[in-house]
Amino acid sequence: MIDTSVEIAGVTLPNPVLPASGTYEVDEVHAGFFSPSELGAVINKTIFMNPRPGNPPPRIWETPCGMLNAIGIPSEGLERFLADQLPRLRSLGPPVILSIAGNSLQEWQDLAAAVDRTGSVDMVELDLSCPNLEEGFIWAADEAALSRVVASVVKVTRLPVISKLSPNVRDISEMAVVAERAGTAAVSMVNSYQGMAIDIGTRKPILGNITGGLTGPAIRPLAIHGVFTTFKKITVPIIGMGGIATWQDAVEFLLAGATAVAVGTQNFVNPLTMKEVIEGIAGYVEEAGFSSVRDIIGLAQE
Amino acid sequence: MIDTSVEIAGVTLPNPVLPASGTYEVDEVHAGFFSPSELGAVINKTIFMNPRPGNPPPRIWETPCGMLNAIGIPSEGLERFLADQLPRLRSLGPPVILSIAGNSLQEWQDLAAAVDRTGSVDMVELDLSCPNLEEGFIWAADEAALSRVVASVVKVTRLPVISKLSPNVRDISEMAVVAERAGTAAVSMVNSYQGMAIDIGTRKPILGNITGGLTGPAIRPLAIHGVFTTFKKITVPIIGMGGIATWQDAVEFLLAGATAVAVGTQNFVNPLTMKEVIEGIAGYVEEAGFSSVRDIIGLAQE
Amino acid sequence: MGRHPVYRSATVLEAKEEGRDYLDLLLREPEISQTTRPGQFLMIRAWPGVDPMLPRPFDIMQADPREQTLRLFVKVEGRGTALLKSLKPGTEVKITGPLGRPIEDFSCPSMAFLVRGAGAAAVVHLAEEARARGIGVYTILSASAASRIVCRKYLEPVSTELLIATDDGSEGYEGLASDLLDDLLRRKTVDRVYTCGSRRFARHVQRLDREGRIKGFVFLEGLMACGMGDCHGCAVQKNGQGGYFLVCRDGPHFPIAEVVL
Amino acid sequence: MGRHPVYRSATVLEAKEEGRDYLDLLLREPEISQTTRPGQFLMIRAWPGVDPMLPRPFDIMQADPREQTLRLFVKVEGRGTALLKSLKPGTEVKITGPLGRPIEDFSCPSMAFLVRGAGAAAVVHLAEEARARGIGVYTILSASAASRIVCRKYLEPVSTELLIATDDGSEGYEGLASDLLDDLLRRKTVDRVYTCGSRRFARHVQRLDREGRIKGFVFLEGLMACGMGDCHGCAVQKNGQGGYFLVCRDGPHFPIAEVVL
Ligand SMILES: Cc1cc2nc3c(=O)[nH]c(=O)nc-3n(C[C@H](O)[C@H](O)[C@H](O)COP(=O)(O)OP(=O)(O)OC[C@H]3O[C@@H](n4cnc5c(N)ncnc54)[C@H](O)[C@@H]3O)c2cc1C
Ligand SMILES: Cc1cc2nc3c(=O)[nH]c(=O)nc-3n(C[C@H](O)[C@H](O)[C@H](O)COP(=O)(O)OP(=O)(O)OC[C@H]3O[C@@H](n4cnc5c(N)ncnc54)[C@H](O)[C@@H]3O)c2cc1C
Ligand SMILES: Cc1cc2nc3c(=O)[nH]c(=O)nc-3n(C[C@H](O)[C@H](O)[C@H](O)COP(=O)(O)O)c2cc1C
Ligand SMILES: Cc1cc2nc3c(=O)[nH]c(=O)nc-3n(C[C@H](O)[C@H](O)[C@H](O)COP(=O)(O)O)c2cc1C
Ligand code: FES
Ligand code: FES
Repeated sequence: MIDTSVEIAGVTLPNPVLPASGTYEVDEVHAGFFSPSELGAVINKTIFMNPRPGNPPPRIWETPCGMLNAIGIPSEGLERFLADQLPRLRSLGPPVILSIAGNSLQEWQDLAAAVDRTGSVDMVELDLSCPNLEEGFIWAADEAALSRVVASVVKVTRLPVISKLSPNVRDISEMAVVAERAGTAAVSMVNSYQGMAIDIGTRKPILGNITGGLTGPAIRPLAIHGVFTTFKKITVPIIGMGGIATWQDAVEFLLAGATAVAVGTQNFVNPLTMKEVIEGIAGYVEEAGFSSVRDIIGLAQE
Repeated sequence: MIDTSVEIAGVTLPNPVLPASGTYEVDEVHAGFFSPSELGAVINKTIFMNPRPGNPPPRIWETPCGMLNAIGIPSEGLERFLADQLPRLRSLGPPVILSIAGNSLQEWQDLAAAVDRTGSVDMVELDLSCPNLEEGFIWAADEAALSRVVASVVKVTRLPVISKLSPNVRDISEMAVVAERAGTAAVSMVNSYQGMAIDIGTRKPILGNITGGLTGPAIRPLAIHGVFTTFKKITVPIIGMGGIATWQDAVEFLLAGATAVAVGTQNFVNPLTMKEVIEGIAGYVEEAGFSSVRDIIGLAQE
Repeated sequence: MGRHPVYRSATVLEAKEEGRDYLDLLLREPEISQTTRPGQFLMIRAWPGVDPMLPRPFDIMQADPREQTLRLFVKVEGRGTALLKSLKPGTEVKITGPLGRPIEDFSCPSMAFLVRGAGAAAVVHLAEEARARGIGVYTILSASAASRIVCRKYLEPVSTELLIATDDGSEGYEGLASDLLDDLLRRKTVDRVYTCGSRRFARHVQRLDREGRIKGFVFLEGLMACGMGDCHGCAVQKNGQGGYFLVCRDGPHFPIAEVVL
Repeated sequence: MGRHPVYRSATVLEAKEEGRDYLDLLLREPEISQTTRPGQFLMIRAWPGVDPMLPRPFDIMQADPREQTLRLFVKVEGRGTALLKSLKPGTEVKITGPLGRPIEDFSCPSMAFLVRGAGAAAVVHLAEEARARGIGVYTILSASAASRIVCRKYLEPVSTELLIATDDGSEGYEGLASDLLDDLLRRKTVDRVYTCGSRRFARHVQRLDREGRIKGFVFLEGLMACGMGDCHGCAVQKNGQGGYFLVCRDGPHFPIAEVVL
């Protein structure tokens, strides 16, 4: 048997596969698919300090080999989340990553500090990249803003901080460098690409929020490019995602330089995807004659 | 009958549909599909000053609803192009757009001036955005570089200048503003998105050039977003492209704010696409009760 | 625990076109056919490749636990449903289900169904269950014309009374099926009305509900990616209170007073 | 003008599996079947949706202008060819052709074909035409085993001599088909050799060509997007001179001295 574990910022993941934030709830409804204890890590849909309703519908639209979403991150708010959801996440077994997003530096800090205080979380992921907020601001698309958030969060928590980067930039690898300098313990990439669709019947934008984020297999070549170019430039690990639909796709990310991978949109298409990806990666590594998943990380770089 | 003509920088196109540079040769081989005289305009594959061989193979790779290419713009060089190809392009009937790319400011100017001198060209398009050049430099991804090229080309030619913008930037609409300020008469968008793919068998990048450009339906939602956001910010016309496969897709671009549209990758899938798009747009405009294609440009903005 | 949704292969047993727009689809699947309850739906994907990418939601019109079959009734709308129409018996498809909240409350003497087009599919399982429990079932089918009336053969056997209204009068009452409902409510004691397939009828039922004449319920449709509360794509505005329900998780049927139509 | 490639619908007449990996595909199409010449190919797309996106290139193995048919011989490799395998008679597919340079020069007393696997399909039309012109046709088919020998029934009738080599000796010569070629060249006056389907054989023919013993030609394959010189995706390095040929426009067959294998 090969060793499937990987390490991110001192935290050992039993395998390199986790859900992408906002795409798979490890709740009762999902108990019939596979046990969440099989995952490499668990993560929540990004949580804000205060409750938010999310965007008006339509919130999603299918596009060629992908989908647009403008969900707007509905949130029950930190307090209720910590009370109702976190204990369940913690009880599942795998390391717990908590995805948070703030609307101000102060809020980022307050969120991170509160998460730290729970003592039930292994890592915190900063969703710096959702392009759907009414504020229209993408932290990770501005070097100074990105740097400031990461640096101030790092100050208020001992938890390893993962910065989730936006691909809506000139060069995501440069933003990864900025995040690393500011003290991030890992980066995750990519979040969705700004896109939109127009209804030629009504002649209006389809999404309630007008613009949305593109995800799914359509973006995979772009995400692979992001991971590949970033790997050369930073020393902290990368959690790779964007269009993973099969274990082969996940292997592509590992070879490009990702230490772990997240499955997003494909969970909607096939709720067993993550289990299949976990098994497929192990099989590939074994067949290729390696003894550990860690052996294949970044191999395409040479 | 509706009026299908549109105007770009004083040049009247009989209809708003043209090939995207580098994706359809209006030569003898293509004579069996439809007459090039039916096109809104004709355009060459980008020409450089000096002959170039292009990149080593593999140069293309199919991806979900798209393809990567790293052709590297093989070029016969300006001189041979003007002698062998331009007269044929000119003879076809539609306005002639000449796509050029320089490796230095001087070369951009020399190319543009030489093209102007031929007297056989209606507009010149600056391919500022190909991400495949060995030099690794994308003019249109740097505000200063973009501005300088456009401004210097405008100085040496009386021909209307179209700036072909790169989507590999934080916000393509801002780059359009830069190009407009520098004197461009129109912008065309989008060129391909930087991407790559890895062969999990050999564990190496698939393309000879390692990275390539993603095109095809996969990128359409991103391109639509680019056109939609740019339309609000500039007054010069937009030539929209990126993943147009059907007339419905083309209408989406017109509604978003494009004055004309270009078909690229889909020409490889169905060489009749441009003819179908021309007819489809006219049918749509008529059925919707408008009298001119110009009536629907930017309608989704309101 | 058998009620948890599962992701399974199912085999197409029958794919019968009904008119040019409808498809009656019979699938064999041994698990979901046991666990699904009235009011639930499934997601189906029945084509190779990544385009179309997302599975499509359909009500489980009938489930036969002994035969291990599920019956769907599909209106051909776009690309996904066109691909369903080309299915051949023997083909394997992928389904996730049962999804959505089951309808558990049958504590009423009678129910009425006001449905139009393929919306009829949503209430067949419910009508069957109601009838089996001895509850009165009053069914009003609406269509543009006689040839567009669907699911009648499934609803007729379980209906205490089945009424038809067509826009062109080619069968049954010529005019609004909601008139038939009003008339029914005058004639019979009906305390629950389920509606599906027409926003106009839904508004009518909402009005009756608001007036306290019946308790109204509506089956909602809409774009879905996951069908189980993951994507938050299927939001529908809550009435009054603000915020959104998720059609897939909180519905697909709602007390009609609680949603903005 | 009839030689220009056209984009047409064709009807599947027959899609016969040969072994588990091969497909013999007969299409009806009235135009390309008239105009195609030996050495040419077509692009085919036979699935709905945008994924897979690109059409796939295949040699036109046979064309029957009277029956208006085109015959392709397909090795199942990946997604596109798997979809071809599931084609049913009567299905409409889209094809563009004829593509590539026709072979026009038949000024030779005899030709030899050294082909492996589905590579045999590339030379059938050429062999037919050569034979019809009274040119000697020497065919050497190579395969891993007897069960993997394909296109024999198309090549046998038009071959002056047909030789077989299998890796495992289950039929014909046990060993390299290139040995059979060497032997043939000793026995017969053969001045042209066409090879397809094996890089190893191509290298062998290139060597023979370099030594001046024959004039060698190779059919190249490779990824294609357009098939007609638009995309510049199918580049193959020119031998010596630097730069690239396009397989689709300058080939798909090349004088073997001119390309880097
Ligand atoms: C819980 C639930 C249960 C359902 N049960 C049933 C059922 O039992 N029977 C049934 O027939 N249906 C049912 N539906 C509806 C069914 O899911 C849809 O009709 C189906 O998903 C359509 O898929 P499609 O791929 O054919 O259409 P798509 O191509 O996805 O199109 C979907 C809709 O969007 C429109 N559309 C497509 N493209 C565009 C565009 N570019 N611009 C604007 N509009 C566009 C189409 O007209 C169509 O109405 C149910 C839906 C839900 C949510
Ligand atoms: C001019 C010409 C004529 C031809 N004539 C014939 C003919 O007559 N008969 C015939 O059988 N074939 C012929 N071919 C080859 C044929 O076109 C290919 O086998 C076919 O296109 C494969 O399509 P596919 O979709 O099945 O494979 P794809 O899925 O597109 O795969 C193509 C190749 O790439 C490999 N591949 C796929 N995905 C990956 C990945 N992620 N990483 C690495 N490798 C990958 C596959 O193994 C396969 O070999 C011809 C090719 C050309 C250019
Ligand atoms: C419906 C939907 C909701 C999402 N919500 C979140 C979120 O709350 N927080 C976050 O960081 N990313 C969110 N994402 C982005 C994903 O986590 C992931 O980065 C992206 O979808 C790319 O991966 P994929 O192509 O596998 O989906 C969401 C994506 C989708 C499709
Ligand atoms: C094979 C290929 C070659 C291309 N060559 C050029 C080129 O020479 N000059 C240029 O400006 N754009 C070139 N492009 C970009 C297209 O003109 C177009 O901007 C892009 O493909 C997006 O449109 P599409 O999605 O319809 O293909 C090329 C694209 C492809 C796929
Ligand atoms: S469809 Fe995904 S939450 Fe309802
Ligand atoms: S396949 Fe496009 S140029 Fe050859």
